[in-house]
Amino acid sequence: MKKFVNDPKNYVAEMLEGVALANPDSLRYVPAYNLIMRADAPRADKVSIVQGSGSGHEPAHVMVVGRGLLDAACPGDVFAAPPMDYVYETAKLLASPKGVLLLVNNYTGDRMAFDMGKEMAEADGIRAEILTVNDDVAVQDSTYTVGRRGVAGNFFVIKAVGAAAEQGADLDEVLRIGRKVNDVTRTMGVALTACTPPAKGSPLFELGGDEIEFGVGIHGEPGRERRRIKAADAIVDDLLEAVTGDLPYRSGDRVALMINGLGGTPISELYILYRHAHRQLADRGITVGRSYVGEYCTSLDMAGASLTLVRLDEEIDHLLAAPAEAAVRVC
Amino acid sequence: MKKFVNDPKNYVAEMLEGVALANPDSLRYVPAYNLIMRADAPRADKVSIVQGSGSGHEPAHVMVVGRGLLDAACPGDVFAAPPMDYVYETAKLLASPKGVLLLVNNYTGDRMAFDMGKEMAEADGIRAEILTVNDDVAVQDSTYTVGRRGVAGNFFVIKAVGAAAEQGADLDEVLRIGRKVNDVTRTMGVALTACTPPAKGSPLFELGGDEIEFGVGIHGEPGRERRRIKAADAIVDDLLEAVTGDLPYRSGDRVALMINGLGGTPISELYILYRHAHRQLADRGITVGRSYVGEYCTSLDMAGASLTLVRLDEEIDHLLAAPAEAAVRVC
Amino acid sequence: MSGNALAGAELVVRTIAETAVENEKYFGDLDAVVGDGDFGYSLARGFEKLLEGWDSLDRSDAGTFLKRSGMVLASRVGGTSGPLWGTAFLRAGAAAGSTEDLTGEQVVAMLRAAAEGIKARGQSDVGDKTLLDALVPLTDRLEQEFARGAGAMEALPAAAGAARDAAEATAGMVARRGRASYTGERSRGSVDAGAVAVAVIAERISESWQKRGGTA
Amino acid sequence: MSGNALAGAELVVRTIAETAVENEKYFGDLDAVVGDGDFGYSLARGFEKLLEGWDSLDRSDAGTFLKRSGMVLASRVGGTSGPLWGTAFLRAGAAAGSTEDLTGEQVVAMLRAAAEGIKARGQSDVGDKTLLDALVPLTDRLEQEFARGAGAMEALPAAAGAARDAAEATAGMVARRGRASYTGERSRGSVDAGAVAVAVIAERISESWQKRGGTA
Ligand SMILES: Nc1ncnc2c1ncn2[C@@H]1O[C@H](COP(=O)(O)OP(=O)(O)O)[C@@H](O)[C@H]1O
Ligand SMILES: Nc1ncnc2c1ncn2[C@@H]1O[C@H](COP(=O)(O)OP(=O)(O)O)[C@@H](O)[C@H]1O
Ligand SMILES: [Mg+2]
Ligand SMILES: [Mg+2]
Ligand SMILES: [Mg+2]
Ligand SMILES: [Mg+2]
Repeated sequence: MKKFVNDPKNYVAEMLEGVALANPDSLRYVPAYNLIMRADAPRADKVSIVQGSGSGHEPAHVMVVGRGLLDAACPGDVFAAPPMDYVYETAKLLASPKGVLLLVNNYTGDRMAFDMGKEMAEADGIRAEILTVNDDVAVQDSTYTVGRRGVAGNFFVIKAVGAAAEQGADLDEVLRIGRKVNDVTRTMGVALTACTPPAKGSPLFELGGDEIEFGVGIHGEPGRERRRIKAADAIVDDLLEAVTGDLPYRSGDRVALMINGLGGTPISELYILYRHAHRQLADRGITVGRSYVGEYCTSLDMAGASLTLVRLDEEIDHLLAAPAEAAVRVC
Repeated sequence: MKKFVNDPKNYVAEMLEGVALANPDSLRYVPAYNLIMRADAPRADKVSIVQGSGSGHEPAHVMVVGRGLLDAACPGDVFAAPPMDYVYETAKLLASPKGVLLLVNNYTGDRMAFDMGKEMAEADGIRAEILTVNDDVAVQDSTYTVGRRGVAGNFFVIKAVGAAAEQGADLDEVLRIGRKVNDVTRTMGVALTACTPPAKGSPLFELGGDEIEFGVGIHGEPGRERRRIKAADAIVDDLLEAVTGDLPYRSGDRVALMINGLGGTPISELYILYRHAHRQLADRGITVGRSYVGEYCTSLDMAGASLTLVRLDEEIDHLLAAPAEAAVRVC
Repeated sequence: MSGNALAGAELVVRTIAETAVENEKYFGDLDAVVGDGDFGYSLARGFEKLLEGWDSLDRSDAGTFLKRSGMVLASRVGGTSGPLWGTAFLRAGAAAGSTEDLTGEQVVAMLRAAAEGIKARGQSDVGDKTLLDALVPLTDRLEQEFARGAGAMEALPAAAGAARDAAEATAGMVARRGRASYTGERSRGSVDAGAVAVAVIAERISESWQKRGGTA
Repeated sequence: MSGNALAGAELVVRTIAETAVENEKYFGDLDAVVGDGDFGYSLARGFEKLLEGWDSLDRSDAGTFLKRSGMVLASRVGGTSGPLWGTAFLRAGAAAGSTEDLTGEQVVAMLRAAAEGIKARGQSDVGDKTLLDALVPLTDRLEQEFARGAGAMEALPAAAGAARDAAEATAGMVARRGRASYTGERSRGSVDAGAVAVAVIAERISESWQKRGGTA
């Protein structure tokens, strides 16, 4: 396995230690619960914003803890939801009189852990609400299945609720905003290579030299279908088709456009994708009001990218523009 | 080739268009010279800071143009120095009464292009100075060869001279600061995989499943020697050995520590490297005063990392801490 | 099935734990085909945790022992498997109650309770291509065997065989739960990792039971 | 070498340009062994640029034509090769001056000037494992051939052969200039891309000259 790794079992713990050592003033690390939290959290005058999810998606979510973003993140192992205990203990540590918002990407494991953790926290008298993010248009037929996944678009929910909480909004208001942003956010992803979970030590699947996986999530699982590789512009056309067809986004809309790298794709390529997406949207009368190019939610070392659109209105625009700070730059 | 690319010949131009489209207010793009410049440059009260170099190192340098950093970057093709004309035209466009500082990573092609470009600019009455960056300790025996390469450590030179220029320092002073920072900056890199230049379409070299290249530069060329892969901590030990042995850095020193990703390595792994480096330095009595973890200077999609140390004093610390803004976050 | 209920529960839980730890790579590889490959890792780490605290688990009776085991899995193990397997153990323990000896019917009732727990927690059912598609056929067969008067020594291998057949048959199904469900039609053609794990575990329990030399 | 100097210069430059464009991949692969693989791309794009403006190049005389070509390469082509090859063309053009007919000695003087330009610009010399290690032996042989009275038809293939042998011999050298120099001892064992390019070009020029049917 070609990775910088010691014992794969310590992958997450060692990464978190690194994050803590690099940010000694702003962050606090609680090893027992894989917990990275703001040094100044919880604050009595602010709803605490918490997110779990598996590891392997960095910077999501442990490196997005900071002013105007998350108050804490408690990741599980690579691609595995955190144990219920982590959620419960995190909720206790972050308990604010204004309440705790638990952000959950829509996966079975994460939902179970957060549902149970929330119940236990509530039994302790902590006020908590769950907000489920599900922006992935690759998952269809959602009545039969577990519904859409939460993928890179969760960044916009985090950013908006983080800003609202920082401005003093109460729990109901923060929840309203989070749902509103989730409702106008859509993502579609494509992988050029499989990723290698450190504990597995080999790629999750094999792709031929000219094959790509279209409609992938962020856990290295194969996508909706396998296709032949195409020119970058043609891939963008396919992603845009899937995304714009879904909400839909219309001529006259103003949007935030995110090109998210899945981990192994250099930023030069992301800007090549961005270029065509921006122009194609302009051709449809859709204005890109805010641009996000870089890594927001990854699948370890997977080469690939996802495209996210958020339909902006004045309220969302204002929240996305609010100041924010984290271990890595995300805005 | 598994890349998001259209015609490889347009790789650089399309990336630059993307950068310009994503930053319409702060940046200006001049296609004829591959030029990305600050929209408000040149300013009469400020030395202009300019850097060239090949493409394929993004975010270096076109995404590091902005307040407190570069005023302009004019990259060449992938891994190829920019033509002399680009340098000359860039110097003309950025000509400030306070002068132009041309930052050059120490490579033959870049030095030739900047030497000639500077001569031509001077013939037009433009005041310009060249500052050569050469932080790579992998290159030995420098009397016989072309000397040390400029690699990821160039970020610290950019940051320091950018801050000094922003604060109104004159050209001599900016040059003094740049040389001073370069003198206390050392870098060593290691590659886990080769990279694939888009025009070549296949990896530059083949590495076995358990092989790494130790002492690599940033152009995808093989390194000082091929070694067997080791645990992350052991690789950090080797990098630290090469870097600390060179300046040397001593007990009691305060340093900036950078773990730079080469393009294909996820940030989780970079933090695993950071953790051990930080601790090892502490064991030697060296305090990490400033931390930098992420991609600063890459080799396309190469998996790998470099470790940079900068010996801090009050002046350098202050300049590194100064505010800065660019298309991607670097501070 | 006769003999001391607690000893039986201990043997079964220990066998499950050891099987999970030993098959980490195999189960993970099965999950990698259309899932995310973490099943083996999650299960192995989870049961390792259980084994770490093995000696201090409350052994008041078989039911309590199973419930404590379930608590460790449900609360301290991540992924989808922690809560699902934990819930299964909790429910089985509750069904066992404080009985000292377990009848065949009680064992079947415990397995039914475990399956119902998984269904509730996972919002899933037979036919969704999950471990339920091995666990439920296994339970059905065990019930039949006991009903026709077979003892454990005979019933267990038969039930393990049913689980194995059912696990193999998941290859023909389309996943509607778990990470594999996102690949839709493409999940057809490969077996479900959880179902195979149930079959392997059933086989191991059956063997252990023979070795232990249960009184039929 | 006789005939019209400008026509000769045009043929030579055009042949170099075509050779560079046609061998983009080959030259790039050679540079990838211990260098950064961009040599073929840089050279091809550079000479494409030259060919784009081909018809509008100043053709007052051979010297001017070569100098203009060199200007395009030196100023508008990136990498190490743009300035080096541009300087070579500039110096060769300066050495040619406004002569109408070129003698063998003049051609040799032009090549010497080109090599000296590369040495000055690249701070390099024979023995550093660069294109100089093919260009200088080529020039030496050409000088010998002309000195013993050979005509171009005979001298050119001989010089091309010398360049080829010299280029192959670079495999035994350690690079001290160019990107390959960073690998130190490891650069031994593979030929220098620039030197091979000189050999290939020399062979092509020799062929073109035969085809054109120069008057010996
Ligand atoms: N909702 C569910 N209900 C029942 N079993 C499930 C469910 N989701 C997954 N499983 C079972 O768990 C196995 C995968 O477990 P694991 O890899 O830990 O979860 P995930 O799918 O979240 O990665 C599947 O093979 C399946 O048997
Ligand atoms: N300083 C130099 N002097 C003379 N020739 C050089 C020099 N540096 C490189 N070369 C020649 O140029 C070739 C490589 O060109 P190119 O790939 O464009 O440059 P780079 O080495 O900067 O990537 C080498 O094979 C060598 O023949
Ligand atoms: Mg999982
Ligand atoms: Mg080069
Ligand atoms: Mg799984
Ligand atoms: Mg080269």
